[in-house]
Amino acid sequence: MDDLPLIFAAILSGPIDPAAETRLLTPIAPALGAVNLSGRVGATLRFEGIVRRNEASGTVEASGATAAFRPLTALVYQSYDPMAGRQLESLARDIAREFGLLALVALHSRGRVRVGETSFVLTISSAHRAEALAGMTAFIDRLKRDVPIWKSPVWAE
Amino acid sequence: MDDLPLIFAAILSGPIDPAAETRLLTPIAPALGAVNLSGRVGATLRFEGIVRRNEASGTVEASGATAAFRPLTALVYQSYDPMAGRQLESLARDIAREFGLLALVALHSRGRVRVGETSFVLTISSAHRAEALAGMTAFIDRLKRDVPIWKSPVWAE
Amino acid sequence: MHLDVLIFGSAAVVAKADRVRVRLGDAPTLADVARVMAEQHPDLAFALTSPRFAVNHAFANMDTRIAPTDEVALITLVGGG
Amino acid sequence: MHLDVLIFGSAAVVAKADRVRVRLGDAPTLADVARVMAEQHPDLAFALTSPRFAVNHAFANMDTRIAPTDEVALITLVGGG
Repeated sequence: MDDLPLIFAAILSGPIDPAAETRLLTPIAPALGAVNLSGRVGATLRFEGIVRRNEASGTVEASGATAAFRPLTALVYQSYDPMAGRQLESLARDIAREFGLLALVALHSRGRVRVGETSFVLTISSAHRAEALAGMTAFIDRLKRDVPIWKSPVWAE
Repeated sequence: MDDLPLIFAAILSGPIDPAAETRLLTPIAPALGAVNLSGRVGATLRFEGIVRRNEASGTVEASGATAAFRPLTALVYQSYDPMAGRQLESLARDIAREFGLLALVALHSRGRVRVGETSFVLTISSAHRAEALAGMTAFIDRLKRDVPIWKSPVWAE
Repeated sequence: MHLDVLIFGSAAVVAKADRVRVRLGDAPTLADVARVMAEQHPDLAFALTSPRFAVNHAFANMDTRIAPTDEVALITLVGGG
Repeated sequence: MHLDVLIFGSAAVVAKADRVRVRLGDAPTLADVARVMAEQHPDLAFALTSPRFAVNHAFANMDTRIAPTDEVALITLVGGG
């Protein structure tokens, strides 16, 4: 095993469910398994972002104003492709290098994701928990700043 | 669904693998699924602590001195039962209340856990990522202070 | 020259479109694009006070010069995650 | 009275045992237990300078009074996770 961190980043259509994730990650599953069994990994961390019924921050009405709390049924994510995928991968490499991570996998949805479904998954493997937690926080902060993905609400009737 | 957070904490013999986890969590799986599909959860976070080959911090030699870096094949966790389980559950309740979490599940091994195997799993569900990350950090800090579990190394030949 | 600038998020909602056309002088910089775009599309001025642009799918500085064949996108506040 | 104090971790490694017997006066507090234990088992003094005890499986203050039937454990530095 070499010393490069294992990186994978992708934007996929629809929610991130186990079937979609398996399909996407099958090609890297052996490499990821090798990292996690190498004896070097002491911590794995997995974050899932899920659409909430009262999700409202960052969404916009036709007026341009931020929506008040109002139940929704789904969010629609618009991804500026291929820039969004490139930014996601570049962010993954930057964070893995800065925090000394051993593996980082980032998946983000485009299109419609209903309440209770997952739109974002980030998994990190590292020697200790500290760098996994710090890297995860930094990744999500920069994702929300630098990856060209926008969401719009689908309101409940 | 009521407003009490869903809490589960247990200490089990041997490594935490998917089969052991499924067996332990089957009774609460419907309730956990209900929380995660309630529309209130925006973030789930899962931490796994894995035994590293160069794990050495916190282990002790017969001299009482901390071991230098020296490869090991396993850690043996000694749990002071039933205090350890009670402390783990009490910690889970405290953290869930302090950080406003919706669900928290904590599992810890007792006995032998080999390099590459998992000795600790913590999963948190919350409305936003901030409280999940803060609650996770606080939980692990207090686990390492207040839950009577000790580890000893099994050195490689 | 004419340039179609891609817009997203709140800018697209306000303009009810996924791009707007801007009439520019020759060899404009991104700073020129932002200034002229705010003049010609005043409803988008809110998104152009401190804008970020991507040129050909990469973030670009405001002094970047634009050719008519470049793909230019206004990257308003994003909301992934 | 006599009390068997459970020990773990580095204390158990040093003592090569999972408990040590302490001879105490009547109705001792945990502070008494710690002081007498360090006198009678000087190899464990390192773990008794700022000790934490559990009584009947719960952390207890040093002024807690101990009965012969209580289960007392010296909770040295733990290492879970």
